[in-house]
Amino acid sequence: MSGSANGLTRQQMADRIAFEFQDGWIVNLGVGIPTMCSNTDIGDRDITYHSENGVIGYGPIAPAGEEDLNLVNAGGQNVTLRPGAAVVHHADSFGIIRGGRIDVTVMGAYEVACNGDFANWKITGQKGGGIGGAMDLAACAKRVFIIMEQITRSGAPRLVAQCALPVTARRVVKLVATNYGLFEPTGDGFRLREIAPGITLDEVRATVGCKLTVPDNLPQVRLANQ
Amino acid sequence: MSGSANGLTRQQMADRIAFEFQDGWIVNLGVGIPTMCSNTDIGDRDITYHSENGVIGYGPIAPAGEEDLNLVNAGGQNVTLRPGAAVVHHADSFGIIRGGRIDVTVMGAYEVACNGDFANWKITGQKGGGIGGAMDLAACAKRVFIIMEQITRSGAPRLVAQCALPVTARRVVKLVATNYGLFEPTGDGFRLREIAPGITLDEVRATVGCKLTVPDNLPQVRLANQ
Amino acid sequence: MTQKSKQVGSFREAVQDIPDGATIAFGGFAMPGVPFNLIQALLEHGARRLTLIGNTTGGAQQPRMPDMGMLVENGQVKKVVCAFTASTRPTDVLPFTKYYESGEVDAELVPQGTLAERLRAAGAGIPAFYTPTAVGTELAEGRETRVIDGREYLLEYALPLDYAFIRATRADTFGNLQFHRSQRNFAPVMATAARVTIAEVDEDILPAGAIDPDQVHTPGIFVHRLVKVPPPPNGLWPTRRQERRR
Amino acid sequence: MTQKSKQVGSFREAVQDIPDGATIAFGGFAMPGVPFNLIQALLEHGARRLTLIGNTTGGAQQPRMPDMGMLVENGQVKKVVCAFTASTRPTDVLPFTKYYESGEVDAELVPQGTLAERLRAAGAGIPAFYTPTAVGTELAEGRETRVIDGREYLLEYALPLDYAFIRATRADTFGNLQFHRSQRNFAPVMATAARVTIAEVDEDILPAGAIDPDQVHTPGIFVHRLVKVPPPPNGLWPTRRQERRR
Repeated sequence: MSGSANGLTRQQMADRIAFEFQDGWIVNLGVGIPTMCSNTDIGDRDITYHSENGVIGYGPIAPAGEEDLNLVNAGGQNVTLRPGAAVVHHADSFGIIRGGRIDVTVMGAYEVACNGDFANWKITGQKGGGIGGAMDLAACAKRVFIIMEQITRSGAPRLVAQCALPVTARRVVKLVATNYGLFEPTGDGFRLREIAPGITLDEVRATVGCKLTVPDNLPQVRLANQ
Repeated sequence: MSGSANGLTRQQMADRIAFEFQDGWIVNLGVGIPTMCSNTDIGDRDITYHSENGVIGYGPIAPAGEEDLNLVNAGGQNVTLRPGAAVVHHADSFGIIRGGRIDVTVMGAYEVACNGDFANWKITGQKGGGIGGAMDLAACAKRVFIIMEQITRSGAPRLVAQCALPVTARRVVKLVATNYGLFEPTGDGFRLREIAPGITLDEVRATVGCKLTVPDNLPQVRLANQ
Repeated sequence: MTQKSKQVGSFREAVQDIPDGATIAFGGFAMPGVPFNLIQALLEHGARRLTLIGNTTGGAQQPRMPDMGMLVENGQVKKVVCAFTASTRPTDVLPFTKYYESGEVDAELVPQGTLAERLRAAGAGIPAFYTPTAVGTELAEGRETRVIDGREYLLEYALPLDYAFIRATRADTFGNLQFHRSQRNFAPVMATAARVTIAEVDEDILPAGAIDPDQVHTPGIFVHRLVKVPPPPNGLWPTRRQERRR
Repeated sequence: MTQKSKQVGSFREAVQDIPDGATIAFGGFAMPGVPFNLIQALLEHGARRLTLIGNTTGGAQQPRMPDMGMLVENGQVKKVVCAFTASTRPTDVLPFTKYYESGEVDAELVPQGTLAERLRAAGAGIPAFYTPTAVGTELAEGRETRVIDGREYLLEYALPLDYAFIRATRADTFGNLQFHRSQRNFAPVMATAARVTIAEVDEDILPAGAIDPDQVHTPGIFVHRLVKVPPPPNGLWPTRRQERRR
């Protein structure tokens, strides 16, 4: 897949979320764009990346030819380990998640509602779904951050008043990065914290499906670590 | 403590119980006389001894001077490991117990009732008690075997119609070895399976606190492996 | 004390007693830990009306390796219990989907952590437990919940197994296992949950005592049969990952 | 990514922030795994109204080493939660007993497996679970039970900790721990249940990366402070066991 035609690229969305990571955090990155957060330069902050399959402290994707075929992240990509890594089994790994040790989980979503509900496991009309670890992570991580495109392929908003799709968890999303900007659910709407370069406020307003709050001095999306 | 003045010695009681162990069994031995079962020669039957503290596959007591001070059995004695041993943590160790993997647990007791109830954790009038792993083992092992003296220090029966002391578990005891013989709870009494050398049937009858069934050809307690 | 080795000579022999109607879990998360060779043997064995448990039904990657979906396609499966019964990508249709949508096969969709914990509970003699996961979702509809210290939890039951098929890197004759990196994943809890655990093993089976007791990942008391995986092409091994074409 | 070492310079420093009223668990089963040095530091620190959790209250062996009973004798304890609050030998009276019988200290007696599982549950985000242990006994009187598949089970709740004091053989600066043999016992589950885990360590603290990730017993994310135990007589070490005189 290529980057978005409008606003931030996929890597820029991941970068913006990664800039929020604080020193010492334990971070779980979901499949897709979220995994790109581990590519972001966030200076000397020490982050421990946790994967559902029990890998604690993984590092960058393994260079081609140097993969350990028995070592993957949540997306099935062959990763490396950083010094101090540890491996546990699946029940212990989800014990870490349910036990509240994950400072932030970053996931993709189909929809995020202004009360913090979000949906990312089941499509309308589909029988079955793909939950994976999303419900455990969403219910139990200290923070849920979402990265998704601003609108669906058919142009409908993904930031909505309430989810039309079955939710993954309720009232948990704290921050959303889209290609249009950075948003916070406020309960009755979204607050636009930062806007993507090249995107107009009208474009944002037209693509949010509920109330939008915009601060007086709206900054552009921060694209470098500081 | 010395052996019993009457009938079987402590080691003989342990031996008799150990002769019941079948090839391939996983066996948990409680503190006191039961730990002596691991001294018994039961031929080439392969037994895995499990201890509550997570040691799977321990062997004899370590010779003096060769103790590993970080390796003990349930009684706190420094033991050895046999080839194929493994160590797990306490929650996993009791997962093994509750999960039904223990073929037999051998324990001491104050009293055993004819319905299979037994008591071994709290003395009359005492505040508090010593449960340890006894309730988990008694509730979950496939079989509970008891080793105890036939009578209390004051001469009262320990094989009783019902327990006067708070029970450890209900309806679980399958076999009891005392210094007087080998007994099975039958629901409404005990069946005497074998009698100790030097003990008369009258002595047994006088020291069982409920109905006693005695087979026509009562054998003596088997004292050697066969 | 004479220990008998748990090694058996072939995958076929390892699965030969599996009856119709058995409940079998497969270890594995993406490629690591999937018991490809045992699944292949089960395809050849032909047992039917199986209930299969694992993270996914498979088929999302190329090259396709033996997976739950193939057993479904082979008509051997009554029901699957998985954390994924469909892809999260709308354009990506799993091989399993058409059998599920047609009603030929039933499925129970379980959050991954709940799946792992239900297996762990079965192995640890815990018949049921409460979890915050899935509260407020479609999965909790009509189910029993309980408020504890002001938070709502869902009641979940243990998931016991007849058989666990797992893959390990190293084993001794007593069945003690070690896994390499994320090969471990579900295997240890599945082994505790199963009546019979069968492990395919990457390396030659070692004599008992060759693995440090402190470094055993799954104790041999949970493992009943071991099969050494032969080198390719006779044995199946994880490959480099390629995204499935869509 | 700059990792800071979790090693602190002294036992005193490791326990200095422990407030009155804290809930603290001590690892250990018989001698192995008991954090003698941290208990000694807590005796000197003087925090009061503590709730202490561990297998026993101590005092059953000679030579007597720092134990829960000494903190009781020192007036620092409100309540203990243990699998033994008395000896099973009528003639063997624990040091703890007179404080318990006089009502100075409260106690909760918990079967050992239930104790381990309640700690594990606290660490694993499971607020409550069912267990067959103690059904039909005095401990179950007045408590909630549930019949599942025809068997009766007791409801038990998670037991979360403020602090866990544990002892390990080996650690790296990130806090990854390895235990030797039965030194492991309760330590891994206590570490997961605690907000803050403090480990006393037998060997010199290793650089991060020195322990094989497959062989870590307790991941460093659960461990917050490490103290190297000095050689005797400055550090306290397990000794050969002698039965207590009675």
